[in-house]
Amino acid sequence: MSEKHWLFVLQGTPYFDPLVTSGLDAAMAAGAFGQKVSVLFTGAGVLQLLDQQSPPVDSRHVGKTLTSFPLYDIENIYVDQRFWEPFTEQALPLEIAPLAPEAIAHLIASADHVMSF
Amino acid sequence: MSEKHWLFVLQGTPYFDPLVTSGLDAAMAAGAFGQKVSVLFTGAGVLQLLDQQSPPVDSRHVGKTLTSFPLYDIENIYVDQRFWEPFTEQALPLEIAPLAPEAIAHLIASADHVMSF
Amino acid sequence: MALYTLDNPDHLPQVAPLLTREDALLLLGAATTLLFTNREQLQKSHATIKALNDDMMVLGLQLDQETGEFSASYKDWVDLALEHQQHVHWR
Amino acid sequence: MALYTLDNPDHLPQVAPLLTREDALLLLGAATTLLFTNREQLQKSHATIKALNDDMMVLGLQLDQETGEFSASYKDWVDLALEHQQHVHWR
Amino acid sequence: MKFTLTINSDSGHHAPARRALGFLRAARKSGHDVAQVFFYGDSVRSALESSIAEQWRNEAHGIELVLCSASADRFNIDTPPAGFDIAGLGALIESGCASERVINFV
Amino acid sequence: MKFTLTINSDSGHHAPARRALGFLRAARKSGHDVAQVFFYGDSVRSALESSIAEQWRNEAHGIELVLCSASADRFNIDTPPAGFDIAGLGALIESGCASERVINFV
Repeated sequence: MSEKHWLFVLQGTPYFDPLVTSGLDAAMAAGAFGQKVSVLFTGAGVLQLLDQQSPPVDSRHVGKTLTSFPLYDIENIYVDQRFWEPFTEQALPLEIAPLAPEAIAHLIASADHVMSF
Repeated sequence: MSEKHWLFVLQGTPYFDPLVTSGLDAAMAAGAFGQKVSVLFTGAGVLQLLDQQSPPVDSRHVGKTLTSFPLYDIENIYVDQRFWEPFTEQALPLEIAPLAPEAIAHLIASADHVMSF
Repeated sequence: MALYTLDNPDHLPQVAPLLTREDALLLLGAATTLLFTNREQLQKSHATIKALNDDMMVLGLQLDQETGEFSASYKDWVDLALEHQQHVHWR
Repeated sequence: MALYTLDNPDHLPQVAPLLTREDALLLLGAATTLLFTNREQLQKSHATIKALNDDMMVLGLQLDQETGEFSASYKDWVDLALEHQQHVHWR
Repeated sequence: MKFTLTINSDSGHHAPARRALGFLRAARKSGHDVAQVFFYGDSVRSALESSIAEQWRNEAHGIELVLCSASADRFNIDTPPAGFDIAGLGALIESGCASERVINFV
Repeated sequence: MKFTLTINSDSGHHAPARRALGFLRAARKSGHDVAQVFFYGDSVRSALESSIAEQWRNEAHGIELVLCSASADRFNIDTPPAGFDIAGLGALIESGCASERVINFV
């Protein structure tokens, strides 16, 4: 398989939106198959980056899944600073780069394929 | 069965939101069971009041369902004027009373039970 | 008179103009983030404003001294429902 | 460079600041109502703005002379996809 | 006070059903009467998932758990799970008429 | 040009699948190649509804119609409908790597 740059744009509220786990699984699969992977959290998706989540019974822990991203060679983790600002103090222990809109436009332009969840 | 005043608050985009037909069915059932029924369209729900809808295959025609409301003795049909204003010229042939926020608050206060879809 | 619940934070501007002094607004799910993004607006409201603590815990939203007053348990929700004749869910 | 699609009209303010002159925005579903509620803002955008005609017909939204220029068929969508390397769906 | 609860949808991870359960438990703990829980639309499907049906059954004592018949038809449900009934919207209207409060979980 | 299409959800009345079909037909009419349609998440369930599966089969000639295996598991789908395959996310990544464009229908 050749290598492309895949950007995952994750927009869903964790534990209240079924697309959240789909997006995380797809990003991890791309990493596992040797692709270059970037992940951008935006809109309500920034909530996925909160520490101290308490998943309901039967739900996968989104925060713990994210802290395993480095194991899948996913190391470019970005957050849309417009939505992240009120929550910065409650962040997961993970290296997260906040981006302004112009930087987001550049990130998108740098990808081969974008996957939206 | 005793008679109560039921207000249905319909907020969904027709043909793109599964709650739309649930809301219409519930309102018609309340009418059929002799209840006093009022219906308020608000938010994206005002789109249910557009004439000239073209339902996708297998979808019930929302506009035609609404024009049958008088058969179920549903005669109080209101629309939130904040959302309706851009679409007034494209309305179904149905008597629809536009309400300002204060009038909506009064309508809600006049109901025994409110059902939200 | 009415208890409103709100799920979608984008729809606060839809519901806010309907609220009177006697109404209550209970924030659910993603709308509980409004305590962090729109706190001043909520604090100025004449209506009773609460946020379902259970949903905030699921999301990992930590209350501080200023947001603590907004926290509502399921028992509080039941009490709000007793005090208000109508329940309107705003999606 | 990128083709954006947008479904939720409330999220236009999220996506608008990302659009450059070379980008395109295709409105889908409920977001096609933006042609009626936010026409001026859309007309001022430097990006290409279109709305999926098929979704507008489903809803019963009638185009007039001013909105007609925005209308896009599925073939237009394919052409937009050819002209733009990335496709970003904004929910 | 007498309540009727309706679960109108099944948005992600069963949030409406989860909240309805939380409300039901708190209401009964405070000595109130929940006459009926009416499952409508997509929520009918989630009521069939065994872990959820089990939670409802544990609380069901003295409460009608009703799956909407039109919704059940749509999902090809002929036989309701133990503890649940299938009935039309009339059952909801009737319960609402006998209740001081109707609370929607959407 | 070569496309991979993904259907990531099944929001009301199958809108994502409906748009994907419209896009697919227009792309092929313009002489483009759609290598794969990948059904992911809830969209896997809608692909099983006979009227929808039928529409896809009518267009399927020369295209892989793939149901995501993890999603199929979740809905207890062992055997795919005629014309469809079940495969993992790797099949999507592989098709994307061989395509100039990946379009998401969400």
